[in-house]
Amino acid sequence: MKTLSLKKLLGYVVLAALPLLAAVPLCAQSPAAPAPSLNDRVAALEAYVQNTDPGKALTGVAGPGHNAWMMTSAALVLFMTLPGLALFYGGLVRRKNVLSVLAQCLGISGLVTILWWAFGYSMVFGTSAGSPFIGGSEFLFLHNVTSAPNTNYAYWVSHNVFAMYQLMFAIITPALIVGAIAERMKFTAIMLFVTIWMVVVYFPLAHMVWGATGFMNGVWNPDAAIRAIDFAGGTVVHMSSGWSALVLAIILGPRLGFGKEKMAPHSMVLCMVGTGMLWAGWYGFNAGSALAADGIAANAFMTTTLAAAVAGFTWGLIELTFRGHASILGFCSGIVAGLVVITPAAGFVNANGAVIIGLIAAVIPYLAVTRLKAIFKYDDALDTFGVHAVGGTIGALLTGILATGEVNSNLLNGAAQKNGLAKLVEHGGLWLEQLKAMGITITLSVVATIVIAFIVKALIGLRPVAEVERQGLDINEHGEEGYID
Amino acid sequence: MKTLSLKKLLGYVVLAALPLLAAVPLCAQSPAAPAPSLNDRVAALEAYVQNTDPGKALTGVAGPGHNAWMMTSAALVLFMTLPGLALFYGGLVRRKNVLSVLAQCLGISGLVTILWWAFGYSMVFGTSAGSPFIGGSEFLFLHNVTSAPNTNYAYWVSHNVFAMYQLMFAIITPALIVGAIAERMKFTAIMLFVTIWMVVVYFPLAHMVWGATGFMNGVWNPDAAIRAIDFAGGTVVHMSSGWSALVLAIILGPRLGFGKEKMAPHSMVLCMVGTGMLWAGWYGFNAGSALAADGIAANAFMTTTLAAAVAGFTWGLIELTFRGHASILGFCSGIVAGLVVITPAAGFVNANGAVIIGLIAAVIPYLAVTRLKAIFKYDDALDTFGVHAVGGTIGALLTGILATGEVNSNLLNGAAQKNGLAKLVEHGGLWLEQLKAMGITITLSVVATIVIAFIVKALIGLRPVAEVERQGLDINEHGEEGYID
Amino acid sequence: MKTLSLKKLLGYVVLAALPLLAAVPLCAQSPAAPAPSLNDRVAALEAYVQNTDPGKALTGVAGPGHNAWMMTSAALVLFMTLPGLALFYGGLVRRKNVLSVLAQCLGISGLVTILWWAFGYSMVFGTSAGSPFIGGSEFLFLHNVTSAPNTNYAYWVSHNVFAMYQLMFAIITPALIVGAIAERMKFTAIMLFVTIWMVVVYFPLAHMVWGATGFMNGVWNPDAAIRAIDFAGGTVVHMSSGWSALVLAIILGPRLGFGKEKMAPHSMVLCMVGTGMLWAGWYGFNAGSALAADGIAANAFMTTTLAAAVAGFTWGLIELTFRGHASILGFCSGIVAGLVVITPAAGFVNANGAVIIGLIAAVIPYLAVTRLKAIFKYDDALDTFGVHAVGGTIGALLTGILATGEVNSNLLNGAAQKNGLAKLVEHGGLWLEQLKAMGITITLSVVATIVIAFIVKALIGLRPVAEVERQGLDINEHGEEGYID
Amino acid sequence: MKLIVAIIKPFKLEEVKEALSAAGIEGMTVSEVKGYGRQKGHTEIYRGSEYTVDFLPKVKIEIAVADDLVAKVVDLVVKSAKTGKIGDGKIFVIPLEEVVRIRTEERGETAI
Amino acid sequence: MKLIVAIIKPFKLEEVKEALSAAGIEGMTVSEVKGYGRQKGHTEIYRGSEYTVDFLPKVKIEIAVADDLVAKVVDLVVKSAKTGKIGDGKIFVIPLEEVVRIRTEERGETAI
Amino acid sequence: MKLIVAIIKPFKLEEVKEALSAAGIEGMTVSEVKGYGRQKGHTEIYRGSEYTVDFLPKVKIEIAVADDLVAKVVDLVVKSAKTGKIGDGKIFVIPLEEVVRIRTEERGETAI
Ligand SMILES: Nc1ncnc2c1ncn2[C@@H]1O[C@H](COP(=O)(O)OP(=O)(O)O)[C@@H](O)[C@H]1O
Ligand SMILES: Nc1ncnc2c1ncn2[C@@H]1O[C@H](COP(=O)(O)OP(=O)(O)O)[C@@H](O)[C@H]1O
Ligand SMILES: Nc1ncnc2c1ncn2[C@@H]1O[C@H](COP(=O)(O)OP(=O)(O)O)[C@@H](O)[C@H]1O
Repeated sequence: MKTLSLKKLLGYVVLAALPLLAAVPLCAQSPAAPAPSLNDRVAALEAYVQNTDPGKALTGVAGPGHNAWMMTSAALVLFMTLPGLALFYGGLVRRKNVLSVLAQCLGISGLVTILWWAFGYSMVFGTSAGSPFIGGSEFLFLHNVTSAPNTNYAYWVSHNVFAMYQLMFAIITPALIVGAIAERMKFTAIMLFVTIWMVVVYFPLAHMVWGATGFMNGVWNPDAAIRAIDFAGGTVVHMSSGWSALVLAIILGPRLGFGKEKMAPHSMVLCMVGTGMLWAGWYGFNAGSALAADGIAANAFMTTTLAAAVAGFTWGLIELTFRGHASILGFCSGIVAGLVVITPAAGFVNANGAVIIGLIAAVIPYLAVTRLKAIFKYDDALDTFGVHAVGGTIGALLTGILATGEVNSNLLNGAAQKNGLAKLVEHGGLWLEQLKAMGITITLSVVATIVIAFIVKALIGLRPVAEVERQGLDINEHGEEGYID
Repeated sequence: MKTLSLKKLLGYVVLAALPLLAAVPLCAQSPAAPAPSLNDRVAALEAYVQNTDPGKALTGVAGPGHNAWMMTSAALVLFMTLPGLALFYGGLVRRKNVLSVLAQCLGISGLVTILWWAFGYSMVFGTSAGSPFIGGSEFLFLHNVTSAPNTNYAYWVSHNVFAMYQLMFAIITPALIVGAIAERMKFTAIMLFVTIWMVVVYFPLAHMVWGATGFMNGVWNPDAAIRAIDFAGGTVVHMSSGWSALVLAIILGPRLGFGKEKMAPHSMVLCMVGTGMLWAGWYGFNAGSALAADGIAANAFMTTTLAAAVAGFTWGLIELTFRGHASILGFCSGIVAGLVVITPAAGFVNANGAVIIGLIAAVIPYLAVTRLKAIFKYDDALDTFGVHAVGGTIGALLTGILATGEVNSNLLNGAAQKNGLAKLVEHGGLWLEQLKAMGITITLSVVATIVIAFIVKALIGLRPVAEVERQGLDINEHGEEGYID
Repeated sequence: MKTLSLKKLLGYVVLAALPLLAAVPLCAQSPAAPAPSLNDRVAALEAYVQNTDPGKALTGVAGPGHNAWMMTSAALVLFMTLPGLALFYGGLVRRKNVLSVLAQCLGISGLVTILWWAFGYSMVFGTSAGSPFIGGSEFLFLHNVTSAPNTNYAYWVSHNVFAMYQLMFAIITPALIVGAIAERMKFTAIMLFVTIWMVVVYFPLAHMVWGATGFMNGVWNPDAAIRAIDFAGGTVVHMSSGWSALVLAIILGPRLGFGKEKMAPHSMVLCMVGTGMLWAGWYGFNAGSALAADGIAANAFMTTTLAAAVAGFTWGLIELTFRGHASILGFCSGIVAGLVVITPAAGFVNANGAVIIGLIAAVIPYLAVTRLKAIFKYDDALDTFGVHAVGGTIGALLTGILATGEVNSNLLNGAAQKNGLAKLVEHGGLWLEQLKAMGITITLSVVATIVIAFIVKALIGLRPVAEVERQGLDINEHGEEGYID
Repeated sequence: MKLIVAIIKPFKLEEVKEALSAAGIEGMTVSEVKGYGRQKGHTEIYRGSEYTVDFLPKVKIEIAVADDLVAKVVDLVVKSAKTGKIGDGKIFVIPLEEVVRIRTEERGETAI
Repeated sequence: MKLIVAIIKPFKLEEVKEALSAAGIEGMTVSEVKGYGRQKGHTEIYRGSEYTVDFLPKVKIEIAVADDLVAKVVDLVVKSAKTGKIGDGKIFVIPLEEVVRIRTEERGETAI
Repeated sequence: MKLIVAIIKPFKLEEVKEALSAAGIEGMTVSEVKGYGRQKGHTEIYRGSEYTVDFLPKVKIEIAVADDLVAKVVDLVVKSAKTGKIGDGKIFVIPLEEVVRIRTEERGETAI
């Protein structure tokens, strides 16, 4: 189904490509609407302050405060990947592989941007296909993506800023996968895997969850078949990457010497720096997901802070209690886990909900990375599964339990009214919809990853030769050393 | 007095805790006020642009531009601690202790967030106690802290964003103390010390200086007993941490081998990276303290830039002149000193005031860290006293001398009128009020720190055993190494 | 010519200096205009949203959304230099010289700030001289630079924020030069060179390109002799620094052992971290150059993202194809090159224009740093010429070809109408004006650099003694080591 | 007594260590070195400039042993460090006139 | 001549250096090494996985001395490096057939 | 066989390496060390506190050679490492009783 509509779309792309490469007319600021009444004009200005529909005046204009926040947020989310995630992961690998991790993050950011420009954005946020599983072709090559807002998604944010903001999510998601397969996969194989994975998994999934006509977009799609909610990407970003990462890691097999040789992080300092950048950047990720500098963003800002801090401190406390000392990696893991788990909930829960989420975000992922991994002996090198898949999964579920209309009226009005989400939020049962969304996400991720992995293996192979892995990927795959004394 | 009202408050906390843990109703956006006139509505919109009272319309709504700036600022101030300050300090310790510094910053950020959520914020910014020394209980567990502005503090910023912004200050303050006691204090002892210190020193002091009913809040409290001013935390943040740091460092005693062994910074590169992050983050700290993206913020942005740059360059010049070369640590120390000294003045002085402050901020702290320390032989490991206490103290005084109503009308109108601050600003004498505020800050910090230090010592001891300190805190206290080749 | 009007100005400075050092009155927020009509007031509010002239109401007030974005942007651009560029360059030198690069960036930031405060800003953005080559004296010592907007440049941004934002450009430009002369120039010589260079090259050039009365300010000066356009500094920042860097590198001569000894980067990790910071910071640089959070900023945000990503990925691909592996340095070089080339075009081209620019930005600088340098054997240590001069030059030209009024109406209205730029944009020929601007920039940079270099050489000498260079600049010039194990 | 100095491939260290302690050799001193020899290095290209890295990372192990243990220890090291590929490294045997254990001031074989 | 090789605890380096130069020993070469021996290491746990670090940081000092100084130097090192706790380290004495000072090409004891 | 140990100035490594391989010496082991000697170090001042760095970075080269090559190798090292300035370093010649090539288990001179 997904792959089908994808083939169709790839059709468009080829056809569309050449003509479209010619400069496409954009419109920076549309002319003011034909003489609206003073009252309409004031209403439009109030709409700007309250982030509602401008109505008869100021149409086609972005609002400074909202645009400012969304540009800041987009920059923050890019910063999460480059250098944030790159450092967080780079510090956790052995010295001989640090550059390979950086290269993977750099390569992915370039690759995904090109896909996004060509057809990715259109596949996710277009509507011309009128499909719950895939967007449309109206935005191929960012055609029609101007500085005027796309009111399907945000009344007061420039469409091109929105597109770039969403691009940053599309970049970090596959970059997260890198953590599970670190130190043992060929650079070219990763690039090929990611290319297919974006088209088959991420773009359709993102449309289903966030697209205006999305299959499980409970908040914004009046006709959503599944009335699920995902504020900033628990399913789309963390579950999809985390579950795919586990499968890929298993197919790849463990690193040479896994379980025998010492594979301790070569620089906890880099790891901690990355964590700090991730935390700060995550404000763009979560509070930015309000797509405005409004009260929902404000609430997400608070819940993000509380969950991250509580989870980090709790993880440290657990270590202190059961192991005698709190480690840097413990604090960092907890902080990231807290941020992951609050992600789908950030704009839907209140302060106490965030604290509860923070506590759970420390306990369960802690068990996942220490016990679960030990039991099943898979080599999830940097714990992408333990933190992102497990965390994202808990988060999606907890969101269904803790979400409250009091912090986000969108859960009670508009589309939520029509598709019945409002009722679920008020009288319970949302968690069931969340389970459905989780099921779809896991199934799609796991099945697709198996298929893609074997395709890539067949085409160019997944792993470098043993000698290369022994000496390290840096000098062999990238011709450089991380550090030279 | 303080401790008394504290005990009472801790009473509330226990009582309040359980019921409050249930999800607390928050309100994302309050409904528009009952049909205000067109004129009122326009006035409210103008109030948004000018950051004044919305009056009859748009009440209970945050303004996008201001909210955007305050979320950005809050993220910037968090970034100052994680990873900014952690790197600045981490680079200055020996390789074997780098992680201990990071752990202390990470632990403090989690711990303080939990205190802040539970009762800290309420103790500082509440008013229900009607006391000049302590806030109230209305915001325990961030109860009533919604996305609607708390007009006691900011007309157009969401209350929850304000609370998170102020949290970041509460986090970095105790983290500054870490610099003086680096490389020789037990992690658990630091956590316990900070817990008590926040309750006894920071929360009351912050209320006195910034609370709406605060004892020495000259700008906003019409009934302030002391008409002092502190724009972004010269007393609350830098003096309190700096003076407490000195006392704690003396009680702890010097590091093993202090004065004999080489204790040079293990990575000036990390230190410089941290400095850059601190500088950028400080814009959130100082310009953010306007609690709006208005002209006062703009002025603070300028003065912060000038003071940091001038102080950094001057410190370098002093070294070049008297030692033959300008060092990285010199530039970094100067920049941080400049930022510290301008902190209480940022929103109150003009460009030339900032340049003067920058000059003094280089000369005096330079003497403090090179001469003073040499004379008294205390082991202020990373110069928290020399830079933050001395710098904060000079800053508070200079603010009293250089503050001008021309850049900040709040010094002349409103509360400043009633409590007489305006007169002091116009006809001089403000410096005397500043001296009083400084006296209270130093007394509280010093006395409380002595008491707390001995309590902690009695309960769990302050220092690790010699062998642990020799080998380094990283492997012994945190079970990790900073770098593995 | 330039130097003449400069001499005159230096005259003013001396005269103006003393009296002006006395605190200068600033005005935080000017009082509302005398009773404008309701319609005027609404129009002013709409002007805020659309970033146009407030007209009769809200004059002298900054707009929150725009101010917020410009403060954020200014912080981002500072972050590009400290620590961004410092790390990017610092990672590329040998371990023994890493601190010297950091010291140069730190020293320059302090030095330039002082020049900017004293007369630099006035020389660039003043108009009192009524000259196309030099600003005026009205803003000496930031006199008259208040929180009220300077409507010559931005309707809704505080003048002092604008001045600080532009300062950050003045800081990074000379810092870029450091890359070409790394590892072999005396710290004091660099400081002296930069001081003269700023006065002779940067300040006049920046006025010509961006000053309201500027010689080649096609977009804003109705009387511009050359109707060239430069959105964020292709000529002013990258060409001027890049070409000067080449000349200075040649005059200095190569590093000892150049071509013989291994001079590989000591830390590709630092280099990559710097790249990430540069990319994120560049949003402040390019999108901030709209001087508002409007649709033009939004478009610049998009084009910046696309160009950086495409160029980075393409550079990597080229390496992969012709050398067998994509290197970190390749990705980083491509990203920076893409950012450089899009700089003059960011607010003038559309998405597809940006992608084309990204492609070219990878290919040509790649050839410049690999072939050109090999052929001519100059020691452009960190490729400032290959990336910034070459990139900036291509960018200026491509801007002339790809600029379109559809994304930026300023190319068709106002000043552009009067001086005929509009016609050039619509019917072609702009590239010719661009060539003129490029010619002037190169000539000024090259000639001035030769003169200044020999002056500095005569006064204090350019290079340290061989033994110092051998042992490394860090311990000898700065008395510190980068890392201590 | 002899000082046995072995230059081996880094990733073989664990194996060698285990082989030795299994055989009751309880002490050794290890350091990171760079080796130059028959084994070819790789080339690194940074933008324009190309560098051949002919010094390869190796690990040096120093083991003081009583004379009668020399043969056995050399043997153990060879077996556990060998991959058969070029670059496996070398073992040097150096005469040792005295050994002192600092802690106890013991001398000779008992100090080992 | 002999080459005296001492493996000591890192924080003892300063003391040893001072003891030696006080006694007129003006030259030595120092390197960082990892020691394996009776002294137990610590355990590091990174999330799931646990590593015992049995190679401990030590400092290796090499001192070339004339035969008549050997006893004295060994003695000085023992005294200044000793803590009495396990892991204090070892001293090895190796025969030295020739010493050359590169700068002057002097040979033998005068080159030391 | 002898083990020739040379302590030289870091930036001289390349020259020495080339001189040796030019003369057919195909193998050596190199490590970074810190040297203490007549050559004066520099002073580092961090804010208040001042440190004299008297351990200077040096490079240690170990070369195992057959007896008949000793003189030649020593000579080559001296020539290529010499700057004539204080701190050029030292060469030590140590007896070598056995050499083993791990890969082939060859022994003696053929193993070098
Ligand atoms: N003559 C020598 N003196 C000292 N070390 C040597 C000598 N020859 C080789 N080595 C060391 O042994 C290592 C392996 O030697 P190499 O010739 O590369 O492989 P193999 O030992 O398998 O022939 C080198 O990297 C170097 O460290
Ligand atoms: N047989 C040996 N050969 C080489 N070095 C050794 C040997 N035994 C011990 N060492 C070195 O001496 C150090 C201290 O030895 P250890 O047994 O731990 O304590 P002690 O010397 O007090 O008995 C070890 O860490 C190691 O570096
Ligand atoms: N007695 C010694 N034992 C071991 N190494 C020595 C000795 N004397 C000097 N060295 C090494 O030789 C290096 C150079 O010696 P130094 O006295 O500084 O200069 P020079 O060799 O020119 O007299 C020292 O840094 C040290 O590494």
